[in-house]
Amino acid sequence: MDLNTVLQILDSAVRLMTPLLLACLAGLYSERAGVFDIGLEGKMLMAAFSAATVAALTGNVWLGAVAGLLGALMLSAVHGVASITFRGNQLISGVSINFLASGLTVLLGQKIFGLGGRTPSLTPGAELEAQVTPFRAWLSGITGPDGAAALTATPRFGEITLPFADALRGVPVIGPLYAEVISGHSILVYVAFLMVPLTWWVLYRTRFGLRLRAVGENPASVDTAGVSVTRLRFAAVAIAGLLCGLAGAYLATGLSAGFVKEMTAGRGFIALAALIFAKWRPWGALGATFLFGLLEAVANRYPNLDLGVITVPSMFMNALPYILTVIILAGFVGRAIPPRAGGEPYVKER
Amino acid sequence: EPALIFDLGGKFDKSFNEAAFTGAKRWAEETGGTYKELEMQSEAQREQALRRLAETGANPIVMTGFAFGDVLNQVAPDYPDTQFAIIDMVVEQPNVQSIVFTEEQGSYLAGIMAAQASKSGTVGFIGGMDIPLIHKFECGFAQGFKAAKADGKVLINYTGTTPAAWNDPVKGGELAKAQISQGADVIYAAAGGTGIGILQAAADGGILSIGVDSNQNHLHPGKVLTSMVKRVDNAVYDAFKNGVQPGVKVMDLKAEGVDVAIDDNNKPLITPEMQAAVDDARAKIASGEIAVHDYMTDNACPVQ
Amino acid sequence: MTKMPKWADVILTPLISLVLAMAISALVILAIGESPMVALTTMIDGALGSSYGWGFTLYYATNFIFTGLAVMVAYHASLFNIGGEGQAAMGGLGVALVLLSLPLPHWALALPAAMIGAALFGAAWALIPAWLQAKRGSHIVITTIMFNFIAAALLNYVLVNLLRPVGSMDPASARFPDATHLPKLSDMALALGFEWGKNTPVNISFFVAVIACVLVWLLIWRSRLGFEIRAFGKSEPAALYAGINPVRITVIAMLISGGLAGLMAINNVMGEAERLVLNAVEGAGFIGIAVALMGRNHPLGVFLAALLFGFLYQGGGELALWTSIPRELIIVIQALVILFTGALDNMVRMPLERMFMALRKRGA
Amino acid sequence: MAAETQTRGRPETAAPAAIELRGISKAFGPVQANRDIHLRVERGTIHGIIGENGAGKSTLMSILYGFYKPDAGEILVGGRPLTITDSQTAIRAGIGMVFQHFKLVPNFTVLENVILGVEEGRLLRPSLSKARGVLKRLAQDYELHVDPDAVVENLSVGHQQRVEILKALYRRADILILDEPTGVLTPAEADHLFRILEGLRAEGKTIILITHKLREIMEITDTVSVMRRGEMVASVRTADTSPEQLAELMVGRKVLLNVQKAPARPGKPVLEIRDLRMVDASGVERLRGIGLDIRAGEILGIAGVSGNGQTQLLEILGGYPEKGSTVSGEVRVNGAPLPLTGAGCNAAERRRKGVGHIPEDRQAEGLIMDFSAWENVAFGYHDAPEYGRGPLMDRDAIRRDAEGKIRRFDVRPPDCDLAARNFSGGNQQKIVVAREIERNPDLLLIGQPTRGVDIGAIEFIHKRIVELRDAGKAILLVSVELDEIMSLSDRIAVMFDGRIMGERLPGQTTTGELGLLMAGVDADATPPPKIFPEKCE
Ligand SMILES: Nc1ncnc2c1ncn2[C@@H]1O[C@H](COP(=O)(O)OP(=O)(O)OP(=O)(O)O)[C@@H](O)[C@H]1O
Ligand SMILES: Nc1ncnc2c1ncn2[C@@H]1O[C@H](COP(=O)(O)OP(=O)(O)OP(=O)(O)O)[C@@H](O)[C@H]1O
Ligand SMILES: [Mg+2]
Ligand SMILES: [Mg+2]
Repeated sequence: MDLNTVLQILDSAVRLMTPLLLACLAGLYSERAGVFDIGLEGKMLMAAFSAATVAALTGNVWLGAVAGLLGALMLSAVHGVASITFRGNQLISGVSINFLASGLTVLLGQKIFGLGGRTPSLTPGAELEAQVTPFRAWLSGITGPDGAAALTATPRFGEITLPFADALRGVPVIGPLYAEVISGHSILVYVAFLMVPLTWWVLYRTRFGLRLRAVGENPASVDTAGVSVTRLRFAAVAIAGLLCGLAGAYLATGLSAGFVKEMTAGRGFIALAALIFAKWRPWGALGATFLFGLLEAVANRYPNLDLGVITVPSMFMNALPYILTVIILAGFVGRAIPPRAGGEPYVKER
Repeated sequence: EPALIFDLGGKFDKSFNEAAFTGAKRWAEETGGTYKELEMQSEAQREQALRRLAETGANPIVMTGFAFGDVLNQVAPDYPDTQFAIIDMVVEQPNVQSIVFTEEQGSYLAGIMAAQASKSGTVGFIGGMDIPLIHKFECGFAQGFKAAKADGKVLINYTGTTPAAWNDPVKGGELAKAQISQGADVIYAAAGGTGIGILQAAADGGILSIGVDSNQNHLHPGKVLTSMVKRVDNAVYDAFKNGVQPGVKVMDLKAEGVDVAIDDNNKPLITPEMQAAVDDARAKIASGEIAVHDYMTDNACPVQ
Repeated sequence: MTKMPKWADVILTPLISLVLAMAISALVILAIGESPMVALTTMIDGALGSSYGWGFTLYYATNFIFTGLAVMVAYHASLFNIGGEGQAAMGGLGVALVLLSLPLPHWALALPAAMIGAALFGAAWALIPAWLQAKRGSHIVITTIMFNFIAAALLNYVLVNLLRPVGSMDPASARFPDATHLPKLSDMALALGFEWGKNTPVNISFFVAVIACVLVWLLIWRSRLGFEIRAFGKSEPAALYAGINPVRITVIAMLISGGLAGLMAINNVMGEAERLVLNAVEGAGFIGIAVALMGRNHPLGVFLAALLFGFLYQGGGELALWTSIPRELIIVIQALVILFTGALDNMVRMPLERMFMALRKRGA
Repeated sequence: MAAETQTRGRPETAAPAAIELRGISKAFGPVQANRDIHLRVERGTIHGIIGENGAGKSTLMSILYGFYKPDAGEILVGGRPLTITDSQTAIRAGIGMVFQHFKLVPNFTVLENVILGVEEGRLLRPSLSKARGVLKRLAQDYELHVDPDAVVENLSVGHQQRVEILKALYRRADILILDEPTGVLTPAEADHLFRILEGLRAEGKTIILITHKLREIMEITDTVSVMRRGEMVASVRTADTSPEQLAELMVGRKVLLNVQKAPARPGKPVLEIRDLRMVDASGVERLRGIGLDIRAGEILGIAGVSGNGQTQLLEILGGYPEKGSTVSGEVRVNGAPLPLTGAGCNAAERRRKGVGHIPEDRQAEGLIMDFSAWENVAFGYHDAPEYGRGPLMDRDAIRRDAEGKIRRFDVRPPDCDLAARNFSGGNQQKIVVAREIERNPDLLLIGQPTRGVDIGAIEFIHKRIVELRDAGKAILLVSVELDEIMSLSDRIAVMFDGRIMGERLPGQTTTGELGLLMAGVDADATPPPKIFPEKCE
């Protein structure tokens, strides 16, 4: 395996891990505050759908991203009301959110675009043009036709080439690593990676983080300190929504160009697994999701491993990331202790 | 009144269910007739749907997908007066027409075109699930490609093992990128909704892609080399219009059941040599001079 | 010393929640420009309006009973088994192997043999996650999720390469021998002299499921093992104090859970398809989670919740089959039902409790 | 702060009360926890509140602290009416509370726990450094030493309580409420706490102290109130009352405050322990060669500060040594050796061999809180043949049995179907005691039998333990209550740092001598070292 292959695999791993990382951090905020969240999948899906829909209707990916955030936030609100305000079962609420997103996205998508739940492809073309035209017409009333055209011309996140990427390419190892793996991703990838130190900082260096962690361990301690448990938990659940929103927006408007039904394809559950793997810690989340991304990238790269005697069937290679996860889990990780108050609604009076 | 039953993928699957839908729609538009249509919701409904349609007097009843084969075999004898047509599967009953396509032949042509278009000598194939039907595509494609470029290389990936494999454009895109990084400059996508991601990644990566089932050339004009079209629409249209003749109906190249799509969107990509090579192969296949091996006959492919 | 009478808690609360869920569903239907009334009548008619509808409703319910019970048993040991999907799939493999390899002359012999195969394969698929959880502390939620994927891959391989009859396009096993076909309820009805549920897939497995409910109830609430499972689920330190071996209970509970999930295969694989197809489980493993949680982890609750979901499945199927409403509507309705009856139940219960307290005060 | 309150001096009689409650009522669903409570606490005094389990003491104090909202009534702080909607209001009004069940975040450091909710700004760093300084000063002023960087879950209960007190002082509490603070403390720790409380009183702070221990009430409070079934039945000056009178007010009948027991008549040895050693999962040696004998018909009391290996000893004898630990040595019961590792080493096996066990922590180990009383009566003995045949349990048999036990042990309410969590602490303990004693074990292991239990129940439990001894059974009693050890035991062994420091006879020793042994000092050794280790783990 030469350096180039390694770099390509790493590059692919970075892309594959980004939605996992964002969703994993989303789960981290929520669960650190004591609210279990198996609805990551649904929130991501909803975000992917709303991001792609608005991007398709406006031709503006930023508006799409905002819509993605709102979409996920809406489901977060449902989760919050059910599991915080009404002290419902957090698992049930999560399950229902997954179903809700899975159904609503197709239902609404079919209603809006009539493409069987798909949104139009977000690449310039007739399909997209037809959708954007009314918005552009409306917009040109405000900004003039040129402004409108400019504002509706980027329906999708492009790749960003970081400074000096080409200049450094010549430097051995570091150069290609920088140019191939680090540079050339959508802005949301960088946002996701920045979220890791940011989350660490918020969690361990700020008042909000201290209270957040406390409310996930012993909400009564926060309550008796005169801080509202409800408000903290809602804040955490909202942050989880925003991060899922980013994850979904990345899936639909960064990695691919449009929404397809069920396009999250179980990534929310993998993110949940990564979260446990990471033992609910931000840097751990980075490591765990990178591992998942890497395993998938490797399996993608070597779909039919020819071992001479036998050729490993593609099904096995497809399942390899999952098999390795189990093995790693069995061998190295050991018991992961969740936040103590997790999963339990905070009840003062019965 | 004819009826059409879609398989679990649903009529908007960007694939052959959708093609069937197109055919039915065309029939309805042309004749002004009406037809019944059903989308499967679960495995258990197959029999239910067939019987219900038969009992309401629909005739003929056309269904898409091999998964109906088993059930149809049970149900058809109970409704001797009803004509059935099944696509992609052979069911031997006196009132059933089995419509099969020679995907390997269409894919062969796609392989020829890929070989012509490829500069690197490496092309890719990405299938949805690793099931026999998809191997049929894969094997035909490889044969065509190898026929034109004996020393070329075909990279092969399958997206997954769960139904999600047909609806994962992200994974499809990533697989395409992996193939691109290994040098592939034409990628053939036979993966349903996942294909959207593959075509997208190919367009983004500046290489060519080949669509499948329906004509997908328009998705990225100038960037989709061609589409291996499987004229399920024609089959449905035919069945609706002319009725059903029991027996096996092979929709091969000769019968225009499969072909590579060439239209305004990909015209500029088609060089005269390419066109000539395709025409030549098409003629030879039609005449039987070239026999494209069908994976299904022995579960093996002569070329790798 | 409760705040409201038990009947109110058990009947009134879920009923009102259900009505709320339906009301929101109606709004959704209106929003996509269809008529809620038509939708509702289509669903009720299609699922409950005829013996035919009932036949399907009960068929789906049978699947959900098995997977619901599976989730429930593990839940009592405080193990969250998300692996029902994979375990049920493997159960299907067990059924197929038994029926295709043993020359069983009659269904009465084939059923118990297939049940053993189904339960063994399902249980085996739960064993590894259970053992890893008990011994290595690997989180069972992750491992069971992973095992779902692995099961899908394995089944994909086995069906395409091993069990598929040569020349068949369909990645499915051969048909099981005719002698092993399970009696359908419609056949039984005919034998008793009346016509019921003709051409519906509901079969004798339904009664197996009902018996399973009773047995699980006995297990959990009446047996010493169940006592240990529940005690362990409530408190591990206390279980140790009482001499209950955590490893043993974890493994046993998961084996039972996996076995129950696997047993689902006698309904969908043996009873309905009569051969093994890819993705035969069709998400019933996940629905089982909702069924168990909504059924409050009690077999009777599981039974009722499974019926409700069977109704939604069949009614929704009919809706999608015969109207222009997309089938995803039914997923939304399911989601709302789960949400309101399962997670938002306190929204209904709290005001009800206040009402009953006030009534009592006035009465006193 | 200290200087300022110093100048204020003792309160005038005319000065407004620090706290005045008028007509406070509170119901939890159908339970009337507090009914029309009136209470007046003068500034600069220590006011005691006593009452049986479930009398409503904690509820009343939690209302004062803004944790619960009262249904009716009025609260005056310093003479001014105040609506306390949440704990923030209470804290701002100068009220601090140390809850019965600590409200600490177990995996936070002491500093983090102290600043939680009163951080200086959005960032933690300034708050932490400020708190570090303040904590140092408070530690000096009040002898409240704890390592500010220690993680709370690694601290002993005594130290955790200091953290709670520090939290209140850090928030400049003028009125300090302590809910059963001594329930988990050793006598020496309790003495230390009382010295601190006296110091605070001298500064003019007001203290409300809830306790079940009349000795403490008599020792330190200025005034005392008695609650019964949600009502305030009396408020008197401590000087004008007596323990007997208070006990009677509390329980509503006369209570014997001392254990009546005949001299022991020891028989053959039942439990023999030789050189028992145990190294825990993290490699720390917890037991360093324990040797003990208990004979039939005697009670051996083990005194010691908690955390010196008593828990490990009980767990090993009970058949469930900590996971990952290694145990060596020899233990015999009735002459037969007990397996200390492997398959034979489990709690069910021990029970079959006639070893009963009342665990230290009834809520975490002794009971399944969500199980009904009758199920808890079978808990641990659910395999017993009389509880059913084959794999099934005979509910009726168990219920009959449970009803008998509940009746004989006066568990209140006598409701078999009530979940364990809905009984008060004392009654929960009675269920455990009934279950274990009525099995008539040859050897009964008892850990902290009366922790947090009211005097009525204590009297009852003690009587039963003595009866069992008189029936010729061997009893190992572990308790941090020296009073309890002294009055129940026939022999006393003192444990320190995984060793038996020495054995004494109750009649021939003093609490002082035992206290020294508990601190690891042999009686003859020279100057007594600091009684409180800075860190217990
Ligand atoms: N959070 C709560 N929810 C419901 N009921 C409660 C709650 N807390 C207390 N109760 C009820 O209120 C009554 C008074 O309880 P409280 O804890 O105030 O008693 P206490 O005097 O502190 O008892 P103890 O001496 O055991 O600490 C109890 O009988 C209990 O049933
Ligand atoms: N959150 C709560 N919900 C319901 N009941 C409660 C709650 N907290 C306390 N109780 C009830 O209050 C009563 C007294 O409980 P409490 O916790 O004060 O026991 P306790 O005697 O203090 O035991 P211990 O001191 O050992 O903790 C019990 O009846 C208990 O059921
Ligand atoms: Mg209390
Ligand atoms: Mg108490």
